[in-house]
Amino acid sequence: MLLPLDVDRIRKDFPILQRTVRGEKPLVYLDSAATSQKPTSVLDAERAFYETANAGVHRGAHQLAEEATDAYESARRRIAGFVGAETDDIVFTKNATESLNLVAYAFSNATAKAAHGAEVDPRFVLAPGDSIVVTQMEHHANLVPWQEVCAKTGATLRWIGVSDDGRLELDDLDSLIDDTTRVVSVVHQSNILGTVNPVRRIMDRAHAVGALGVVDACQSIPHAPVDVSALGADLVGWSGHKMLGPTGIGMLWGRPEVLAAMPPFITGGSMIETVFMEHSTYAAPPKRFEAGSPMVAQAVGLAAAVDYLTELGMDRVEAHEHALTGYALERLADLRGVRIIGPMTNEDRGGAVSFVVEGLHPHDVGQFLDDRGVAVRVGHHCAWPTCRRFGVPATTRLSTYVYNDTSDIDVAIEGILAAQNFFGV
Amino acid sequence: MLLPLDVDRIRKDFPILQRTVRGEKPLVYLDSAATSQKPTSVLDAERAFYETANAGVHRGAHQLAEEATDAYESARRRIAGFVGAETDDIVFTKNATESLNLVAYAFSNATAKAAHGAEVDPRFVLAPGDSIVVTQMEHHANLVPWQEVCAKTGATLRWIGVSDDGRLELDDLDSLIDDTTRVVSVVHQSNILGTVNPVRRIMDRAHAVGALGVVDACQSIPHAPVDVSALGADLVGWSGHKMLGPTGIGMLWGRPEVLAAMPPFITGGSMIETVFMEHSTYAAPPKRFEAGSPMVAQAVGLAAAVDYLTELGMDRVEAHEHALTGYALERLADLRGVRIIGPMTNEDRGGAVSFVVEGLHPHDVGQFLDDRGVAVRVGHHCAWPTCRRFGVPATTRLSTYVYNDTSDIDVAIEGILAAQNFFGV
Amino acid sequence: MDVESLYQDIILDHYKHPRGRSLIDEPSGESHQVNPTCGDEVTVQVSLDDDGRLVIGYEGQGCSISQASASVMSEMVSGAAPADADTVRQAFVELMHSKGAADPDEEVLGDGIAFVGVAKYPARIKCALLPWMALQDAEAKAGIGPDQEGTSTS
Amino acid sequence: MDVESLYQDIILDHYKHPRGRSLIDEPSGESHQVNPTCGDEVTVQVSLDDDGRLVIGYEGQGCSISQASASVMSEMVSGAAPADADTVRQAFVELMHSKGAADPDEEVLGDGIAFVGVAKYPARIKCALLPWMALQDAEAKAGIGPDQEGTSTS
Ligand SMILES: Cc1ncc(COP(=O)(O)O)c(C=O)c1O
Ligand SMILES: Cc1ncc(COP(=O)(O)O)c(C=O)c1O
Repeated sequence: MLLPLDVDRIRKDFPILQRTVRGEKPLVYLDSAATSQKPTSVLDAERAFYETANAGVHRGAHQLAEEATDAYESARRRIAGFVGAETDDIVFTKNATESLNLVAYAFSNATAKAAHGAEVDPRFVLAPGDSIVVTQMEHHANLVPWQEVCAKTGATLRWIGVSDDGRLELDDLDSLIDDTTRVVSVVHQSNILGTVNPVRRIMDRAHAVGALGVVDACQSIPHAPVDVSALGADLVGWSGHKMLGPTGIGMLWGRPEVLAAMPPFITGGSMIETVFMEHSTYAAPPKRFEAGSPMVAQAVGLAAAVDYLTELGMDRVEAHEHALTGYALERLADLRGVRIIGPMTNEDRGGAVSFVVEGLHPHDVGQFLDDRGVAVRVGHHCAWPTCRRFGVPATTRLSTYVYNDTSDIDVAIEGILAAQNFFGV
Repeated sequence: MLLPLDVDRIRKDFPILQRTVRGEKPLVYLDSAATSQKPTSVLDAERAFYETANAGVHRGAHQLAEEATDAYESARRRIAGFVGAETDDIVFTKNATESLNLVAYAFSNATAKAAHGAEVDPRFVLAPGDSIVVTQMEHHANLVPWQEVCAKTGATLRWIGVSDDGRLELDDLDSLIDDTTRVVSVVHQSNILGTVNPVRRIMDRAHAVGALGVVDACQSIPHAPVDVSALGADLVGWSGHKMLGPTGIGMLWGRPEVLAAMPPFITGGSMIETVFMEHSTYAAPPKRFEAGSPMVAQAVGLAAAVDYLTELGMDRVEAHEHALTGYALERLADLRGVRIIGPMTNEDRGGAVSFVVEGLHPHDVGQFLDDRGVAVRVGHHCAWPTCRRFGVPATTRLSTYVYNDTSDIDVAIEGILAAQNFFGV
Repeated sequence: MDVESLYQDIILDHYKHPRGRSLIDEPSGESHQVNPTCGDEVTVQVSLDDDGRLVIGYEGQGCSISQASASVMSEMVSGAAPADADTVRQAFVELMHSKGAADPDEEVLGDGIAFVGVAKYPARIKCALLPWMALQDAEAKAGIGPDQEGTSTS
Repeated sequence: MDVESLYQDIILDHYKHPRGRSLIDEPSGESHQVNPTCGDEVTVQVSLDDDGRLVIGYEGQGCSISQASASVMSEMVSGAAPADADTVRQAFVELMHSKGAADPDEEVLGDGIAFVGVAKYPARIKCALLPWMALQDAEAKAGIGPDQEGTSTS
């Protein structure tokens, strides 16, 4: 099978892919939906920052501080450009989870402040009777924060159901998202099912009832060209470590008007305008949301990652993974006793392929794959309610990226067969 | 002057200190209170992690995931050991600012949840009439979050004043911290004044009235041996980047009983026990407070930093900086028109030395230092109310670390003289 | 190190043919334990018979390791005096933390010795320990302890 | 690149002898701007005289660059038509973003050309721009704009 990316060449850029595991077996990394591996250029960029420019950003008047600030802000510019955003509409966080919490806390913070007489944007003030809408395929990061908001404000959580073939049930969208709805937050591409959701349609419905729209783009931005402003959302969160970048950095994009209306989340240095003992005022976004010493080296590393991805071409990255996913779906469908959890076809679908094997627990499947050097994830993938929806305690998930080819899938398939054979199922 | 540390040898471990600035001038880095530089061993540890073990932690069943989890948890163990803590009492955050917000949000979250009928630990539920006590020398990171808690709960903020020589005014401690006080949060070592505060005494008073005690140890843990459990506090926060570690990692230590009583802050994956669409339950600390993919490489890098510091010996680090601080204080005191903002003597004092020069704005002083290759910080150092207390808009601050010696101070002194000369003051 | 050292025959046998897997009437203590990483679940119930010996009920779903461990646990401690059960539990916990280097005592652990290979796979240790944690918790809830008056006859 | 290229004599002169530094009575617009990094502050007030020309008041505290810039600003735009003041302001902003590579036009900028060296020091650009941002904001609050009917006589 001829793939759009030259995997042999790409693999040379990833030192970890040269290593062996479990007694000299070449590493077959099929766990990129959990976290991706990092090319040398990312590691070099981080290191070069520390070795030449490291200093506090936005605060010092010396040359290092200038260079560090420049490195940080140039990283923001390149990362913004990668998703078609304006530089100042990108907020750096530690991960997507913080990004989504930042949004959720805008609601609970505004509600609490309003109750004590502060003037806040009424869009963020919730009360019993209000509803928040998510889906049944959310990662915990886009579910638990909203449960917390409900617990703190009395609002009610609703969710869009998932069909047997892993698609959102949108027939009753107009009744689910109604006049009571204040915010709708949905995952763009499911990390467990692989489904790519029609977020534009859902965001449009949110806006039709005056609700704010949020998209969790953790699994889409790393794998396909995404223009955040074209999703129809007000706010979009994602992580750097899943897109070849370092651990410890995430992003939140927001429409400038919405960001400007949001109260701060984490407060402290760098996010203020003036501070008195009695009260403080806050800087404009993105700084308002970046309290404390930021993840500077991580931003620099992530900028190198988006440069790397840009050079590969996100169109080609998407096509590559589409081809691989098709291959994986076909090979899995051929196996006896294997049930795919999620769409069986390759339409509107990304490269996270979950499955269960009749008579075998995913942990045991994963162990056999591991024994062959194949790294996959087993468990509920932080989407436990989705597992329940499909009546499975957990799944085994293969997930691909730019450094995978069909031979990786082949090794995984052999591992599944070996597990079936060993357990006699 | 014979210093306890062999600075020439140490400087070889810090690649950035080999560089020049502003036209071939050797870098004189006196801005470690903002952020410290990183030794090669830290950069190597981070890189080795990415090149050999990077994977999702606590989630995968494959060899890489095991190694990554092991690297992360072993880092926690070493960092805990460095401050005399039990491993599980250390929570990783992105910086000290997040650590302090995590604590502050325990109060506002518990208060909001209690208002909607949830069962929460009553120690964290605030109401009008309750007071929160900080000091007039807090970094914004330990002031603004408490202002926010007050705005959300109706509690009142009080503060311990600062005397002309930069010490806390503790005479009226017993009336400031009274029956209404629910939490007392104070900085261990001021980042602007250099003052080391008698936190034990303040924490004891907090406990005497049944309040919780919090210490901001951002500037103490990097510079002296600190046993967090001996401070008398319930919770202690600090950052990694100020102690030779990477950007993007902070710590919160808590007494296990207190951590266990605290509601979560950022919620999502990895911090849960079970998740249903309707509700979730939470993991025990420290995981409860570590939602999302963590700062794994940063934890690994920071562990290498504490190993480096341990090898130097924190006693010697303290003695070294004490000697340097004494030298800086003496040399500055000799200068005409220079006023030290903070204690003039070297007792209970760390190596952040702030000053103003008569007739010169700190920005202009900083510029002259920068011109000579000296990196210092000018501004309010995220302690704006402290500047106001001393009637100055800003200060120039020298701050030292293990790689500084007296010659660094000498270059800075020459720069001050040059500025005075140039401006004719 | 290979996967066969993990899945010893004894484990597979307990997995496929779990011993004593059912719940009991009116347990004096019950504990439901979950492994949040993978969703493995096990419920363990305890009470004491007239001789002060343990009566165990259990149920669960999950991987071969957690379910086989529950079966072995039930076999080893059903009918045992609480103090003896505690000795077995402690030996099992110790085995799991041995990194696979232990030489477990079959006298104490019975079929539990088959889990020695599990200790080499950190992600699976939690699976193996799950029923034993449930046992400890259920006993605590029932007020059954090794040092408790009248409960230990050994 | 050295510190003298930053602190040209014109800047020092304006710093030590600020021109027109005082507040005015009944301004039609006023803006207080702060540089949160260093605490530099400047207040700029505007109104129009009977000929539609700018009357400027200001006050401030801060470093030599911010205070000299306020003095130059006041000198350049006091008595100017709003549209002309806007041209100066835009030229100054452009100069500040030139990274020190610009060849500023003295015709337009007057003493403002002395700030060319500031553009090489990113941390100081904010200082130099502070009074000009305050001017723009004060004008906006006063409803004075370059395109505004009757306000521009050029
Ligand atoms: C005393 C003190 N507290 C809190 C902080 C905040 O630390 P960070 O910026 O790493 O969150 C700092 C450093 O900036 C500090 O010096
Ligand atoms: C869809 C989705 N949302 C949110 C997250 C949370 O991302 P992070 O763990 O980087 O915060 C993940 C990844 O774990 C994800 O796949």
